[in-house]
Amino acid sequence: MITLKIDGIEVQVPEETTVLKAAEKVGVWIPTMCHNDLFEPYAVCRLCSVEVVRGKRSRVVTACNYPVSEGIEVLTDSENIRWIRKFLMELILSRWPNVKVVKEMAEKLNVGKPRYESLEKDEAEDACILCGQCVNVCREVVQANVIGFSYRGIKREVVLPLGEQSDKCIVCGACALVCPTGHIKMVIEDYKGKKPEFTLGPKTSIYVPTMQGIPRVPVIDAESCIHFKTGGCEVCAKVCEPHAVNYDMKDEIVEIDVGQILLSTGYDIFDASKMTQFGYGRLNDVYSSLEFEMMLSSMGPTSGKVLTKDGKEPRSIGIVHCVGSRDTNHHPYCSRVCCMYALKFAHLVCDRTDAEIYQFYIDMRAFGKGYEEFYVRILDEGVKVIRGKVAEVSEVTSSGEYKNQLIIRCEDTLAGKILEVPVDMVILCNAIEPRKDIDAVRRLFSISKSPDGFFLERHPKLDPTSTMSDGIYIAGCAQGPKDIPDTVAQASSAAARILSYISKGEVEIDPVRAWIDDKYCAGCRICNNLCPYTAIDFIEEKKISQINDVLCKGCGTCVAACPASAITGKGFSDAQIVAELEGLLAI
Amino acid sequence: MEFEPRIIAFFCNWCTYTGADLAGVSRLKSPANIRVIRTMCSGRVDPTFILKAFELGADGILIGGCHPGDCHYSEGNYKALRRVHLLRKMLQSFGIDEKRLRLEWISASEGDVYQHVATEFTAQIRSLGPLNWKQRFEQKEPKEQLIAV
Amino acid sequence: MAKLTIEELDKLREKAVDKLRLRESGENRGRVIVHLGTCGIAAGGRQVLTALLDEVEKQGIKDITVTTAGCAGLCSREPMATIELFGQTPVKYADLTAEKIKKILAEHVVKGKLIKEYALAVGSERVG
Amino acid sequence: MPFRLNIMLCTGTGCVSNGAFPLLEAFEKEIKKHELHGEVAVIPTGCNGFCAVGPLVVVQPDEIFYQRLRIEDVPFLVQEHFLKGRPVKKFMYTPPETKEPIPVMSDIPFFGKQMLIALRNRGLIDPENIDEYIARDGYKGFTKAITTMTPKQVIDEVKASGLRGRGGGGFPTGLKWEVAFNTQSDEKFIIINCDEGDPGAFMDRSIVESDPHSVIEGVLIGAYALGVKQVYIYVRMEYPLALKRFYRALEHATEYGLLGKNILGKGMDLEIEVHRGAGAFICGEETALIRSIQGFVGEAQAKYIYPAEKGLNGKPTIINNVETWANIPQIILRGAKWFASIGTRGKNGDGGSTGTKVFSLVGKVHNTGLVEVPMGITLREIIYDIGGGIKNNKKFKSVQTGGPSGGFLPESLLDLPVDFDELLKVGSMMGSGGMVVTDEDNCMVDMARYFLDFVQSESCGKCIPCREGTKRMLDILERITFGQGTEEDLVKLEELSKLIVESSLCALGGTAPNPVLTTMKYFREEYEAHVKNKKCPAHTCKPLITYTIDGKICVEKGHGCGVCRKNCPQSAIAGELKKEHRIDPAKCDKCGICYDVCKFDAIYVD
Repeated sequence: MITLKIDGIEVQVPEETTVLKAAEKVGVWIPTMCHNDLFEPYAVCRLCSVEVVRGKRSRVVTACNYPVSEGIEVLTDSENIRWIRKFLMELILSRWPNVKVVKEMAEKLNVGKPRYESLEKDEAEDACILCGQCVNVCREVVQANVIGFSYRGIKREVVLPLGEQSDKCIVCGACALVCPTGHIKMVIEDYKGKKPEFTLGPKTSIYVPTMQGIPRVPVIDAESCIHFKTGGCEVCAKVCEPHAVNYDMKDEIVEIDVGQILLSTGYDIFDASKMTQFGYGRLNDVYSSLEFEMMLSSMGPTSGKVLTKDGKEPRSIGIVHCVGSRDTNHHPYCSRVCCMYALKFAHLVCDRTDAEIYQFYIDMRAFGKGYEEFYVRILDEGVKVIRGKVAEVSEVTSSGEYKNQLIIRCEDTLAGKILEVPVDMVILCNAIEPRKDIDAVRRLFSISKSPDGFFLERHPKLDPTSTMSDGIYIAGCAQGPKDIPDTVAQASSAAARILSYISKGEVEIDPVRAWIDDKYCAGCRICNNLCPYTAIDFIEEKKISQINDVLCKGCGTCVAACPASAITGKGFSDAQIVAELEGLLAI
Repeated sequence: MEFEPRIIAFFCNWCTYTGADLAGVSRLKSPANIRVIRTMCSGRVDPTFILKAFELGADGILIGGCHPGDCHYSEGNYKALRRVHLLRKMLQSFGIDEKRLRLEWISASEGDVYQHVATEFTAQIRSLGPLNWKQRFEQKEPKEQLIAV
Repeated sequence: MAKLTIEELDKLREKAVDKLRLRESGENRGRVIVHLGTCGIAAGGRQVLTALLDEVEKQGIKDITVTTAGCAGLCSREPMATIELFGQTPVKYADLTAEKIKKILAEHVVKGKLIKEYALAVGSERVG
Repeated sequence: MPFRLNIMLCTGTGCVSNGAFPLLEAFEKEIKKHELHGEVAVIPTGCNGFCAVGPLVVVQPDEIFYQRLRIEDVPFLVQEHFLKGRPVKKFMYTPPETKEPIPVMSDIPFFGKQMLIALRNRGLIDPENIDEYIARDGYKGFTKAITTMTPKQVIDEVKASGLRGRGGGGFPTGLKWEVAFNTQSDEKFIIINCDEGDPGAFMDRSIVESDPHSVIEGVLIGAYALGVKQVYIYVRMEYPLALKRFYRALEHATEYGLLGKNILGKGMDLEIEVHRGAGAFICGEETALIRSIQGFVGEAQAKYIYPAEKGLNGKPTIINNVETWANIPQIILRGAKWFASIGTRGKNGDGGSTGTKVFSLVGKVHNTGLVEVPMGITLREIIYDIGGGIKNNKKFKSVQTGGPSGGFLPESLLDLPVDFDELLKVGSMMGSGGMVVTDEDNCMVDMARYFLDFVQSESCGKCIPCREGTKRMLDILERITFGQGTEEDLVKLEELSKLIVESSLCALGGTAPNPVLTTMKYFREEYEAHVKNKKCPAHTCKPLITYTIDGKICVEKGHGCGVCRKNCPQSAIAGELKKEHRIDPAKCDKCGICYDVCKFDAIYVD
């Protein structure tokens, strides 16, 4: 540790620290304009000049990069230093009078009108003050080494290589971030041939996926993070106090032995582009329910505002129910939740815009607790509901007029008329359908599926949460479309079921097992490779096969196959079945 | 009085038995001639049971299992398939019509499939008439039996 | 030239110094001046000079510089040469030929014995 | 058959630009014509030093000096002197005052007072022939060091010699080596600084051109002392001949086993890599030079930790000027005591400036060229004895030492002994050795403006005081030379200078105001003239001078001859034969042609 005096205050700092950091430690303010902790001090503005007195020799040095040494006396406010600082500030101010950073510093050092007129005066507010932070961050932190200084003397300037946009630039925006005057701006335009499309993805390379996520922890997107490209940056590691950033963590497959499994693998929404008459994916401003939900969310691309694709507020919106549901060509079942969220959409759109709202429904299924009251309230708010399945959404009216709006054609079955409603935006309530990989998951856990494709529960009425296989439970939309209250109820019941087994400590396995009688077993080993659960092993010494009780599931295949009928299936023994036969065929 | 066939059905507990139950719950009409024996898996059905059943007077045997790949014990129904094929070849030598033994894949959700299979199989057996396999044994000397076949 | 060791470097230095010796004036015993005025050259002074230089090199005489000078004025007795050994009065020889100059070199320059019959005059014109 | 005559023809860049190579061919052709090629050898040598009178030849062994030779003089000279042995007076150097030609080189005053250490082989050897260097005790210092001395002893010898950096700063070389020696590191570097950006300075160029091996031997000794394996030499692209000769020297040295692996069988390895400077004056500064070698833009860095401790790639790096390295072999060979006996010594026997310094004497003196003089010699001796006084008998005004970082010294300081510390005391500095002599026709304000303009455009522009400060001073000085200067501007100049000196990042900024400070200190009256009565005493600042014709003289003496009218490019002069002529100030652009052509001195400037 080194001891030194700063303006008379004694301070102890480790070996390599600079005078600036030592001064900060004792709360002495030293002006800086080109200093940035992200990289080596560049020491160009010289504003941090201080007087270092060693013995009788005093010398003016820059605090930002002068390493402390034992017993020196630092004067940060001596008469000479104040003169130097004011004079330097005058030179800077006279060349860049309107830059915010410069004006602020000039006020702090109370420098008024500069006495020295500069021929290179630049009145712009975002003029480049040649502080070099962008060049250093690009070279030392991002290590892409794209921008640099060129020309000497008063003509010094920050330039791109050969003056053009270089493909070495990875558009990380670090230079724009550190630039104190805002001279470097991030321009989103057709860069590298990519059009900035309406991305729902994350904005920065390190982001928190959702605010409600558990655990609410940021995650690094390896494709866009600079560190994985140039090995440099590591700014997030530098600023994270608990040093929680670890770049070499990899995705890893973890195997956990569990007793019971709850499958709540969720659902997919129906791809509305299959029903071409609605124009999803073809016409602008035809959104699926999930996309509209994203638009309504404050973290979404439009941060909550309801906007058409060209950024204007829609004057009228059409909400189409049962897209893909209650439809023999697609999904015969009712997706159950669409009516209610359609009404929610209508309510939110009423709040945020003063657009006309039309709902096209077959039956308004407001079945839940308080749902009907909500429906009545929506009608009071002036939402127009039309009972009729929408036939087509197009840009041209049947009479051939082109109104730069979407035309919804449907039959109002109550009024018995064909309607053509012009709207600015159409929201489709897509059906809920089983996930694409449901068959693979099903085979993995050897459970079966119900006719509509969702997981099959053990019993539709009496036991909707467990499945045929012991220890495998299902909850949520994986078992069938349902809304949040039902899902929560089902999930809690599954959880309660699981906990009951866990609290008991051991699991009763049903007595149905196979058992080999040593006397009759001839050691023919036919049953050994028959068992799907490899529960039968061959004992070399005794030359007989034996069944491992725990592994055996009691299917009885081996019982039937044993030529010596040495294997008896407890609960389903040959004698019992023959007795059943005799009973059945007695009369 | 008209011939009422007696049909024994071995239904696997996880799929066909539950399917049949679903048919009942969904009030699907199906003939009562089917007398069901529940086994943990269609693989459990031993060919001797089938012959025993015929001997005890059954006119038709129906085995119901899960669809291939759905079996709770993953391979049970494949074993049943193999045994039924071999058994069919033997039935001919016993003088029993092959059509009297039938293997069907009925999953837990196929209540209607169960109803269809049951009605169709019963009609088929009724057309075949009673087997009375055991009485045939008693009328003939053992030696003649062999010659007759 | 293969890589040198220190000894070889020193040997090479002696050889090179000898080659450059002529460059520095001074620290040698005397001078042989062959007079090559226009008439001297016509009378065959050149051959005398080349002969003299070959002889000097053959005998490896290191401390004598051979130079030329202008016409000594006695055109009839050309080619002529002057032997100036420091500390002795210069001697002029006349009607020289290649052999004569070799003998003069051997006798007068090396042994210091003047050859009377070839000598024209002793001492230099600039007297006083 | 040894050559009886060696024609040492100077092929330094100065003489080469005057046509030395065609002259060389002419000599060879002529000698062959007279079949003298067996007896007479023509040796192209490095810079002889006397650039004013190039192209020049020294005929050895009699050391006859011929100057300003032209191709057409060659046949006569070969026949007259080489063949017939009669030196030709016509081509000899004749000093201006005595009109008597001086045949022998060492008698010429220009060479008289010089003492050659760094330039000991100039004009005596063919720089591209290693054997000739070895013949003149080449590499003897190195063999002495590597066989008889330990690295520590070598460093102590250099310290005892009192040698100080010849690059300009004058930092004691021995001390610098000791710091590097004591810093532990797995790898150390040596850099030879041959950037020499000062305008008018060409010492390093001539050293590398005349005697590249002396630099290589110096670096070998340094590398042995400091355990260095890799040396970089940083040469300006503007020195092609020096580069060619240095590459040739490297080849020969490697061939002889004096470079590369296992040097002289002593297990020492050394590689020398040549880096060509891209012509930035800032790259002469140590830290900027290191940045340039590392591939970055040449920008100075803070020197709070000396390169000797942490320089190139963070490793200890010794950077010394070419001339410093050229002195090392002699110091080792002839001992520190001999070297310390030359030059000046401090009060208590140490310090001061020892050895000799090479100056490039340029400007308004007769004998411009390269002079190597012992430290402590006075400015007057250099300018008058060696330099031959001021040309066309104008009056001496000032001498500038240290290039753009140095200062202008007036006549009153002519007896100042030339030495690092003395020059610093009077506000100038030794610098790399540029010495520019100005006479009464040079305007000091304009000279200060010129050097400030040079420094402003050569400043790396990194830090505020140097980039902005020097530009503001330049603007002020330009205003003054245009006659718009005010009294207050002089105060501003002083203030700006103080700021730049104290807060600049590197030595360039730190010394940039010296030319202005010294001219204002010693030639205040010129500034007053420019500012108060808007006049330029030296008649160089064009906006401040006017040319007028004295009507009486023009008519009486010149009879209105009209010569000036005919020659005036701007046709600003009106008048007829026998009539008085007048200059129209509006049209006149003060080129001064009329002043020169008028035979009757009828035109005067004020």
